[in-house]
Amino acid sequence: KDYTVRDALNEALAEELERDEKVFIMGEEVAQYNGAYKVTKGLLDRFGDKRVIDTPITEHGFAGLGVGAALAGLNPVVEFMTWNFAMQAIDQIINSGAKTHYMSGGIQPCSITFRGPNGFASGVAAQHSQDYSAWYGSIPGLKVVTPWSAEDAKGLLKAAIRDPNPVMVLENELLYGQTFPMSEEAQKSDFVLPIGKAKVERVGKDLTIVTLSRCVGQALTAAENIKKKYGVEVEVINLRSVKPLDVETIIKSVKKTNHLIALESGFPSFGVSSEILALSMEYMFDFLDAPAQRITGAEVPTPYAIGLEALSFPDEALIEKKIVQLLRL
Amino acid sequence: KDYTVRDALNEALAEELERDEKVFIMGEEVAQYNGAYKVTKGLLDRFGDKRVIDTPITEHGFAGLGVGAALAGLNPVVEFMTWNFAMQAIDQIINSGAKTHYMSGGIQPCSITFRGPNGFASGVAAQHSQDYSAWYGSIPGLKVVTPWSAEDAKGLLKAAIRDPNPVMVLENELLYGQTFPMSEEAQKSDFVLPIGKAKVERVGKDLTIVTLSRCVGQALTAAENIKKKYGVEVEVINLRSVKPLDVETIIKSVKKTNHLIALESGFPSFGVSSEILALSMEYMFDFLDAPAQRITGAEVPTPYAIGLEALSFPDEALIEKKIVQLLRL
Amino acid sequence: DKKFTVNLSPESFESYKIEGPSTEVEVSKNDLKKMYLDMVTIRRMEMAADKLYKEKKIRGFCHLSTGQEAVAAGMEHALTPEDHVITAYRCHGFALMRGATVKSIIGELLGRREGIAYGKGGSMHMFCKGFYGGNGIVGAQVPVGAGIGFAMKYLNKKNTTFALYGDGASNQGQVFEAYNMAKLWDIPVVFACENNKYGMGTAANRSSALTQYYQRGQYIPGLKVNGMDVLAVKQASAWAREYTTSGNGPLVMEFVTYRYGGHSMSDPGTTYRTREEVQRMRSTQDPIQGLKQKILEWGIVSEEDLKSLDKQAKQLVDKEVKEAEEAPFPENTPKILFEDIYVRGSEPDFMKGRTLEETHYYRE
Amino acid sequence: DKKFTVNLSPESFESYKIEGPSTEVEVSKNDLKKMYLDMVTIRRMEMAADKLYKEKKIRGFCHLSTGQEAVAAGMEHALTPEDHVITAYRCHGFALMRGATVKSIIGELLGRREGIAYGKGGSMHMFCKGFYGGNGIVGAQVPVGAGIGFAMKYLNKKNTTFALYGDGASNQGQVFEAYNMAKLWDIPVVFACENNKYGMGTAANRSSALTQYYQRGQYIPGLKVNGMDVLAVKQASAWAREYTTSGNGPLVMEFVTYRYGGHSMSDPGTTYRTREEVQRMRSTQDPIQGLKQKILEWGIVSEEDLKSLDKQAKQLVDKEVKEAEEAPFPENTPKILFEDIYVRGSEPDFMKGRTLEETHYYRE
Ligand SMILES: Cc1ncc(C[n+]2csc(CCOP(=O)(O)OP(=O)(O)O)c2C)c(N)n1
Ligand SMILES: Cc1ncc(C[n+]2csc(CCOP(=O)(O)OP(=O)(O)O)c2C)c(N)n1
Ligand SMILES: [Mg+2]
Ligand SMILES: [Mg+2]
Repeated sequence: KDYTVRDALNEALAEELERDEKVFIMGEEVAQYNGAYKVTKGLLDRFGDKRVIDTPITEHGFAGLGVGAALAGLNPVVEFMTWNFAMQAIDQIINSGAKTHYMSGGIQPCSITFRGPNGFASGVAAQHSQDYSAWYGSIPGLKVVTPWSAEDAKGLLKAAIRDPNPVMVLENELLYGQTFPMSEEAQKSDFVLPIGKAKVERVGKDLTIVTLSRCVGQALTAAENIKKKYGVEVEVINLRSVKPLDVETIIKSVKKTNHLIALESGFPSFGVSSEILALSMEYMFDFLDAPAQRITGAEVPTPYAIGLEALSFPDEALIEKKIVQLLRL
Repeated sequence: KDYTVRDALNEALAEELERDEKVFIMGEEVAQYNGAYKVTKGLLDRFGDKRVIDTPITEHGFAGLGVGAALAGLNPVVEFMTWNFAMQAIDQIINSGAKTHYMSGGIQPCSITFRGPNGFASGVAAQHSQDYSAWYGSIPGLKVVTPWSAEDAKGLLKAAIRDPNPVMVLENELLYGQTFPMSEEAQKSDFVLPIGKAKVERVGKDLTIVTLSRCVGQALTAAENIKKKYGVEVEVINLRSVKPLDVETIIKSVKKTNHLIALESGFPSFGVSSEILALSMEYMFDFLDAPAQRITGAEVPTPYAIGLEALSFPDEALIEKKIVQLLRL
Repeated sequence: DKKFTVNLSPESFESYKIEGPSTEVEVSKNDLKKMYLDMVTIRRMEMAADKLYKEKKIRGFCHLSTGQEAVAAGMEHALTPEDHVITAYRCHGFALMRGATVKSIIGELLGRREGIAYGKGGSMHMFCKGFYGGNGIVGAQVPVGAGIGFAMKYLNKKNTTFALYGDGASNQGQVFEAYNMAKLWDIPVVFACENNKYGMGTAANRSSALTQYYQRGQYIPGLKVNGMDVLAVKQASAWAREYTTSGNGPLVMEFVTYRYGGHSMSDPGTTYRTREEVQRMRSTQDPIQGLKQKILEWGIVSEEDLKSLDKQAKQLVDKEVKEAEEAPFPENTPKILFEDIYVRGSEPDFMKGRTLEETHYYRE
Repeated sequence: DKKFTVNLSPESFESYKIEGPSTEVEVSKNDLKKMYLDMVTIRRMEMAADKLYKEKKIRGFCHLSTGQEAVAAGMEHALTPEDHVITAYRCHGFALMRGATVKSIIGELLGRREGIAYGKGGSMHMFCKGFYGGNGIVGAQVPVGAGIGFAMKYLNKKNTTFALYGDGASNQGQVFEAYNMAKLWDIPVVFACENNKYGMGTAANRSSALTQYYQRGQYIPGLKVNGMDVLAVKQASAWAREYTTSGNGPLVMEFVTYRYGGHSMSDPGTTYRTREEVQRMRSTQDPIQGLKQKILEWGIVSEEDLKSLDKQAKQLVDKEVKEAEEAPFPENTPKILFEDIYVRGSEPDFMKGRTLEETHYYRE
């Protein structure tokens, strides 16, 4: 059966609301409006306004309120309309959410999920396009997942909600409407994915692309095209989780392919790809046939004009070009 | 003549307040209290309460107010008591400060300086010890400087204030009281350092340490010790600026030494060292004799207890150990 | 062009901790005609944007102010070019009033090089003299606006700043932080809430524990204004300008208005309110119809004259939209892409591209 | 232990949009003795911390509550163990009242393994049943406290939450965001401002445009309380508990109090206020002396009895401080360092150390 990512997220939320009374969802427009991007569609009708709560536009406050509810034993799912707006709330997420368990010496857990669309969207310009994967990924105490497919979305969101720690679910708006096959197993209500394990989406022997979120699909397309054009097999690793980061799976792959590209759409400096390349330096220096490369968003506040926007983010052609260059095809 | 970093910063502020009517300083306790860490000592008395302004404890609001004043043509210097508290203000810094010039198509500049102590301090635990170098360093539209010595402090802060863009000055509390020689030239009121140029603090031929802020001093000590023990010459590069990052100086050094350690006290993942190692992969793969290594803070919310805290941040012994290991001494 | 006095409805204002403006407004024939023309032009322009969006020529978000024209238009009639305005993303009308051309605004929506922000900002980000955007983060423009006001005081300039925000935005913490500093430091700023009854799909009373937005400064005087009456807006804004530039510190204003369309173009705007409600507002409160009626009632000009203003607005908008549509896109080059991240001449040596090869050097 | 009624000074309370509590308080001899003992113990403990800090045994920040003891003590006498308290970094007294031992608190300040947070939190971060810290970011605990209250309502528990914050913190935007949500959703939470007249070196009137902190909820009823009178605090807190747990939604309270010492140990506390002011507060308003006088005046127990309570407190504190000083530091091992970043059993495979070699694997 095929699911959109939106439906997968919706099903995950519904199942977890069903499973545990302590789970509730709050955020701007999540209830009566059915979600700015309709991820929470139908949940108010089904679970009522005690469990599905519209908030005022006060990210800082409701993130803090969510943390408080979690400290008191509830299991909140806090939606940010986009992660851009969570910059207003980041102090609560990190200083109250991520650090409290440690600062309390382990006596005060904080089981909370923050979720919403992250990074590149379309035509929404500089203030609405930022990618926060690396920022949150740097913080001990947090877990950070980045679903690509419908299965990812369902399995990781459910895992996030059940995890007893603060978990960030970084979704992508452009994926919401994309359709993916959903296995029998994944359609069940007990389906969860382990947080911290990457998935090899495409097996290959010539080059490894490590990527996440929407870029996974771009990498797969590029890999197919390259195969057609050059007969070369690219292995594509979907990180699924930025924290913890599954370095083992990457090492295993690069040992085989001896070539590595890190692909993401965030800013290039101090980003996800920086870390992947740093790991490749530390762990893979001896079995890389050529320097690992990165493909990222350009270092520019996202412009509005369509052509400039296109120059700001990776696309299939650019990925292919990089593969060709790296493998000297 | 010797200066503490505190005095150097104070002199820089005084000189810039003197030079340009449009410069003013605002922040918590900067005026009557003379600064939580006394960096602004005497400025209220000398320049009056129009130019040196105590704010309420509302980082989000006064960062925004500072940005507005900058948009209207003033040249604010906004002190955060520590950068930890700037998480409350980070949306204004980035979405209003860093992005406006670009979003306006270049017609609306924002000349503002944000400054304060960043990163590791002593015994202040998880909420007061975070290092934000990599976060701000990732944002196009910002410049980010990280002074170590008194000359750095004076020259970079003055450069920041004069720069027509938003500049973050990431100081370090433990350096405030440290004394450094100050050249004749640096004592003058026209002394500025270029933003984006690293400084080779110690010349060496066997290994390059790229580092910043307080770790520069640790690296220099370790280098001297290693020299004494093994006769090996370590080159120490003080980044001075995280954005722009002076990759050229690093390349030049590593071409000579063929060994690289990136040293910082921030969190290890997606950090400054990740980027340095990524750059080494991209630019220095062929002339590294061994994989570049990183030394960072440990991936842990800073604990309070002294012994655990010590395990959380780099020290001279650890740096020496790494050098020995990397050079197989 | 003689000035004369007209009387506003006594319900035009409600004040808090202060005596509000008089309901006697001084206007001239030309004033009234200009107000009418301004509102009609804004509406025409927004309708053009609506059409272009539906033709998929405008991307992303597009927040129209149809129904709210009296606020932008009336305010401008009270301000000088040296005063300042800052607003959220629902900014097209304000940009126009502040002096931007229809072409530059529509050009921006179309992502053209001749757009007001050279195609880089889009619908939510427009800047021109005395106008500081177009800001996309709800509430953020409020302390920024207080900062502009702060600068005026610092520079000893007798200019005010209107910082606009919505009923939804009014709950943002930073709004209260700005109130507090503005009051402590007597900043000449008008905190102006456009209460259009909804923030996206959330009715005011579901987002705000107190929906008397003009009172929410608590220790700051406030004034509620019928935001569907351009004359009331003008009168109140002139009064607010005078009040804030006379060393009295800040003022909180509430313009009660209504958004006819959805929140952004993707919102039909009918799931959280009834069609009847929208219809009722349109037929009983419309700011353009309202002014028209008065002009005719007072016998200022004839219906014909107004029709010719309608036509003038239509022609202007049509022409400029056409020009905007014909204007070129920015060149898709790294040079243009990386231009203006920093002030020219102060750029780093290079910015990173998507790949190492795409690294952009500013100086060859 | 018979209950009897005593009368508070009529100036004990000032209320806003509500009728406040009665000035007639029911207490018993044991109540009064316990209140006295509680306050004396808090003060003794803070004095011990002061001494240890000066001996350089306590590191970093150390914010003492000397002078403010009546707030923590009086409040606890109105709460049940199932109620909740959250506060900022000036938290030692509250932690003690909520059930922590002197040893565990001082042990934490000394960074010992037997500290209340196992040496990981330090002076600003302490947690125990019904007590949520000790939070270091000014204002952050306020929405968090509202969230705890939210949970009580969600779980249909009749418990309140006191969210404490300072006069300086009261200006934080997130406080107003919390007010708004608490009112909209009728959350049983007491927003309790400890107005000790200064936030670091900034006098209340320089940080707050309105220094009537109990009114700053605007649309939320408020109550000002003499925070130097432990009986007034108790009475007001009991009333606030009742009010908020009866479905009335939130309440804003202001405890007017005074901090004798500097902001943190490094602040002498005399540059922004006169020594005379501190002296005057100490000699005329001291909460411990105040209660003592009343107890003697009312003839509840003798001066001797109180002296023996003093001694009891001193002995307890001395003994527990000594134990704390003798308690071991945490082992300086990676195991202890990396323990409790995540809930046990849910950790990642490893966390990074300072170097690759120091990578810590949770499961071998
Ligand atoms: C901080 C933040 N949160 C959420 C959003 C998404 N958002 C954009 S507009 C809007 C509604 C704002 O309503 P209101 O302030 O009443 O202004 P109006 O749209 O009615 O003009 C929301 C929630 C945002 N842009 N910024
Ligand atoms: C967001 C933030 N900004 C600044 C600080 C530094 N700081 C710590 S306490 C304090 C003063 C707070 O005063 P108040 O709220 O009155 O509490 P009191 O210390 O008087 O108990 C400041 C500025 C901080 N911890 N967090
Ligand atoms: Mg609105
Ligand atoms: Mg205080």
